[in-house]
Amino acid sequence: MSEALLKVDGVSKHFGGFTALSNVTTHVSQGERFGLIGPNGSGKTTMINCVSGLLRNEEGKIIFDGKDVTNLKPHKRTGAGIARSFQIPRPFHTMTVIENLMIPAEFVGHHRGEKVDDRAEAMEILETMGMAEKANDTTLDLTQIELRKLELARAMAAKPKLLISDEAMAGLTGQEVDEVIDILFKMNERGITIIMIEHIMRAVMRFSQRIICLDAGQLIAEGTPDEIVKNKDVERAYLGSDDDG
Amino acid sequence: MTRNLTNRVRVWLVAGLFAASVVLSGSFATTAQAQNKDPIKIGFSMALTGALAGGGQQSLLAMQIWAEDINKKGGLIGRPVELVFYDDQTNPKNVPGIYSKLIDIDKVDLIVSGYGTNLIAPAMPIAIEREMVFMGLFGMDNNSKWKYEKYFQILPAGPNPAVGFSQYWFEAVESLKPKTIAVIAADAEFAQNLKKGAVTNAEKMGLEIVYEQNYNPKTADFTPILRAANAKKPDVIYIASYPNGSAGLVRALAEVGTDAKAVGGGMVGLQFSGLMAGLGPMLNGISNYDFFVPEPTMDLYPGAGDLIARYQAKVKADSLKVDALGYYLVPWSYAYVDILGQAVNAVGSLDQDAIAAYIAKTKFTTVVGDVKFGPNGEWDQSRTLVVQYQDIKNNDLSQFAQPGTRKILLPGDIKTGDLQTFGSLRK
Amino acid sequence: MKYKFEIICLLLIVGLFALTQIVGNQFYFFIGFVILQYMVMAIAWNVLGGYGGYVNFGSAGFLATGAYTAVALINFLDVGLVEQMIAGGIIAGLLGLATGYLTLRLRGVYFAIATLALAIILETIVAHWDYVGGAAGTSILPKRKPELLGELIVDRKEGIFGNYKEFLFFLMGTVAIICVWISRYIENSKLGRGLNAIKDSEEAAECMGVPTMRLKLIATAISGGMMGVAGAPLASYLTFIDPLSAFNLEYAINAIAMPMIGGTVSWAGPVIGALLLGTAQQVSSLWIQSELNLLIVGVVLVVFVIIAPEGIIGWFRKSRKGSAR
Amino acid sequence: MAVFIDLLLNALVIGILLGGFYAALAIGLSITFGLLDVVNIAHPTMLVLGAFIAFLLNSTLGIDPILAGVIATPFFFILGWLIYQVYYNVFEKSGAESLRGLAFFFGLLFIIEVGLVIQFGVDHRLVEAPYIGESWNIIIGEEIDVAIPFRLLVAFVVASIATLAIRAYLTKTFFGRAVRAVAQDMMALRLMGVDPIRVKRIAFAMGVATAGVGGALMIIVLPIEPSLGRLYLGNVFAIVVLGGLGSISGTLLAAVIIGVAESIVATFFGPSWAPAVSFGILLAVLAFRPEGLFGKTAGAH
Repeated sequence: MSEALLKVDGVSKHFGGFTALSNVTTHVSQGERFGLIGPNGSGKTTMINCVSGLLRNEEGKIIFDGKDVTNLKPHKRTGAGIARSFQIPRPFHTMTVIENLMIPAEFVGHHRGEKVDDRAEAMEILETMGMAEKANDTTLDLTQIELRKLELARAMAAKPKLLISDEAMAGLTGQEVDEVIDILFKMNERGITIIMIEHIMRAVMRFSQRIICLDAGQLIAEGTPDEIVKNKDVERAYLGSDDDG
Repeated sequence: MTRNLTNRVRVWLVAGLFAASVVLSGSFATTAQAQNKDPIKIGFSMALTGALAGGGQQSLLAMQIWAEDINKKGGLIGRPVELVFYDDQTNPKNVPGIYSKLIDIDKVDLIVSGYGTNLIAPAMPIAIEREMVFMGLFGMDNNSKWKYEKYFQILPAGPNPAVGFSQYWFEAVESLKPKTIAVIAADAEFAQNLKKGAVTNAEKMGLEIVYEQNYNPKTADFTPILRAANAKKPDVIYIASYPNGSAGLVRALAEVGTDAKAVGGGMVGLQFSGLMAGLGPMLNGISNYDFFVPEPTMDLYPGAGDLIARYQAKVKADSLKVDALGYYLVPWSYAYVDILGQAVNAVGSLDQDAIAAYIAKTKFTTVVGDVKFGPNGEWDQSRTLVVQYQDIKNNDLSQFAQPGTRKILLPGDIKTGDLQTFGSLRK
Repeated sequence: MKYKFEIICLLLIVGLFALTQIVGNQFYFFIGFVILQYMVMAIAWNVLGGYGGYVNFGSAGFLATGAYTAVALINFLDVGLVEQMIAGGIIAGLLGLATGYLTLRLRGVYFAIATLALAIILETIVAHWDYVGGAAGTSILPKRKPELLGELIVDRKEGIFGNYKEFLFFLMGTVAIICVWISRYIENSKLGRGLNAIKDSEEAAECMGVPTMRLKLIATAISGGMMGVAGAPLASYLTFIDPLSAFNLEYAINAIAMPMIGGTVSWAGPVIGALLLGTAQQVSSLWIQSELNLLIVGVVLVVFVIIAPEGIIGWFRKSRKGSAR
Repeated sequence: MAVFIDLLLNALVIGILLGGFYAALAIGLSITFGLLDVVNIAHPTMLVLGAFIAFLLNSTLGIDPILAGVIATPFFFILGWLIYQVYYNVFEKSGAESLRGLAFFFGLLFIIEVGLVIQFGVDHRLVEAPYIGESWNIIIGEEIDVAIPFRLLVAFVVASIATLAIRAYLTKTFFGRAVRAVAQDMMALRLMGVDPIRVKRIAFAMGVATAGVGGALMIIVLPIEPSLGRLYLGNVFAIVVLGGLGSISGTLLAAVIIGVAESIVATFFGPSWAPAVSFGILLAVLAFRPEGLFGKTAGAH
């Protein structure tokens, strides 16, 4: 296995008296397809908020691409190569689809000093997503699946090394789920490391090379999909968590 | 196609609405103008809405009565008089534009001011630039920096208005031999000037100021303020307040009470019909400034009683929504245009220099008595009355139209009563 | 042509100057000044509110900051009008920067109310600051013969301008045109696009690489600075200033209402809104003698927002789109 | 020392009573703005309208102002109903942000204000009632007595009853819960078979209807004139935000905090600093709790 792109080292996060993440340590390797699972309220979203920088962890470090990014603002981390989608799509709703992609292209791409045709690149990303004909529509006219795709496309426009897909498939039909998984596979083939947070087990199991499971803010299991499926702790976490859902 | 059409209709609707408002407003102006062949136009801004509108509307009506009077007598130098005015909304920002319109578009021949210091101030530079005579209505020391020789102001507070305004109140309370004083003032222009004057007078009398605080116009309840003042045990309390503060303090006085022997001084609003009737017996014992009250000695002001009667009749007949009694401002608003009119007739032309020179040197006889202007165009002496509210029985407005409810303490030549301690007049 | 807009701006400034030399009737400069001042306020508000989605309810506080900076400078150093405007802009810009830090924690209506609170606190402080007149206000006497860089500016015979109002009108007009240029530049720049992204979703913008805090601070400083510049000449225009007139709620409300009527998405919105509402206010108050003038302003407002809830600009765009289909 | 205790006690009592009065002014806005997200800046002017109606009924028919306020309530309910109808069709239907409505309500404010000027003139108005100008003196000790002005006591009691009633209505009844749900999740309401627009319309009408009694309390406490509404515009919004959007009890508590702060400042420091102190408290609270005292979620959304 190649070297770690992302290291999460003893990260804890508290909200008042509530501990959302407790001393979590893990890593994601370069080019890996990484799954993050856990019941509702287990700390998945908190963890990726800490990784993307929307939340600051009180303890522990986050090392990305060999650099300590623990104290960097989210936009700096995006600049360094971490991009994410949002569970509930947050498009720039006053802009057209392609303008949505131009924002990260302009703010991240130019920041790195690259001189490229943003629009052409954005179009290309939309084409791989099968959204090219929607390029000039406003986001208000998009369907659920298109909004999810836009989330991923916009993250791609930031030219990330690490893409975090936060429940991009919740509420989609089986066919649509497959469509999204195909897109993520395509991105991974281009060398982008992917963290997938997902409730739909079928999707995570099919997609991930390695999975970790969180429960009540603690890392309870780590392994290949097969190992995770057989893990007793994971089973208990999911079965015993009905009441806190 | 239909969509296109509706859109176009909407474009025209917007444009039309805007145009209509412009045209509509234009037509108002034209009807107001062309009545007589060659009238003398007197232009001014007036607070017809906003915080000072109570005074503004009262003044306007008085000025309209004056115009009627003068036109009945054949006008000024043989020409009829026409008033041209706009609502300044009690907002100083509107004033420069209004005076410019009056002078440059409406081509008025004479200008007078709106009501109140901060609505007079923005018009001063325009009057000065055009070298026009400018009559002021209740401005506090507007001319002290400009020193414009064609400005004359009707508020009878003497050459140093801030001090002159409360001069008689302090003279009146001297009989109580006070040693300490509390001063409460509104956090706004006029009241602050009154406070400065009051502090000067208090120091002159050797009074110790034991409490001195300003209140914000947003204050909803005044009992804490009065209590804090009472705690310092002042012998007298001077209050410089605006209408809502005046009413609030009067109520607080009824609810909390005070041991001070005299209370009042510069409470604006207690002279207005609405507040007088609303507060009723709660006013008893308060000694306050005033400009005109229906006491028999006021016959000294020739024609004032008649003017007030006509104003009151007019308000009743046309069921106007202005102050029903009109004592506070009517004679003064009448007088400040009347002085201008007298001067024009005496000079025999509209020569602004000549009119100003005439006003500066002449002693006028008007509905507010004899008027003589001194330095900076202020009165050469203070004629601000001090009255004490006495014998108010209920909330009936008509009692305030009779003598006796407001006894004049000073000036001495029109005195109708003696100052009694605040407590002795409370039930 | 690349600099077409800039050339138009320059021509407009030249045109303004020509107006002051040709038009003899002073009245137009008076109402022109008032409308242009509103225009600058509306443009300034729109930089933060229209582009960035942060509603400033305390615009009057920034305007008054400019006005009182001018008063303090007149009392302290007796400097000229142009210097007052520059200083007013800087001080109000710094205040804007401070407001920007509020956005660290406050969004939406919370931010709006916080700006209002800031304005009220400032008003109370000014009311206690006797050096600039305190609650009683203070008279400002414009200089008889003001000079700038050795040139006599205002004098009936020898000055560049025949009188003070022409000078004030020209200055405010120039400021308005510069502000139009700035706001148009921002709209078409990275800053403008970043602010738009912030308006739509601040978290998403931050995660897409937009340095949200920095952009917000730039926007609040520019917006505050513009308002300060607009406020500085108020002292010279009114020749008397007190907290009540400088902190008038009317400024705060107009600064919001004008872009709303014109449309907040483009620089042209506040310009159109100010022209429309400002003119309606002036016309109604200067041609109608009774209290009905306020009624007309109220009706115009309600009718306009009912016909065009997204502003004139938004409405025209929609119509164009509608007929294109 | 006795003087200090006397002042402090009185300041506290008056402050609490004043808070009740402020709550009466803010409660309607707490519904329309706090719960429904409609920026009704014309609310204080509607209160003034209510105050003038109380004045009219009091001065012509001699009706007690509070009773007059109750009589006016259905009128305000209908007014609110109509306003929301227009507001919904113009703004909400097309999904426009709530701030778009600002200019609309600004215009409404002018129209009501001028209507009042035309109908009632611009003079300050007061009402007559046996409890105005009287107070209840409680002697506690030597040199310590508390004077409770009846007009403030009446305002406090009526405001508290109204606030508690509204709060009970919103928490205990099905419709009330629907109102609170409408702020958060329109979809869920639809699924429950409730028309969210109807719910909002009734709730908005309720918020406006408080201007009847609220206006009556206004004229009991202070003299009114048509432009008075603008003066209290900032205060009522500040109280609603300080309490936390959507929280009725938060509004009441915030109003009492502001009332006590103003009264303490007026007693011990200087009344002219009162507004700066109350808005300073607002800023300080927002700095630590961006969602207000009783707000549910963080200021971001």
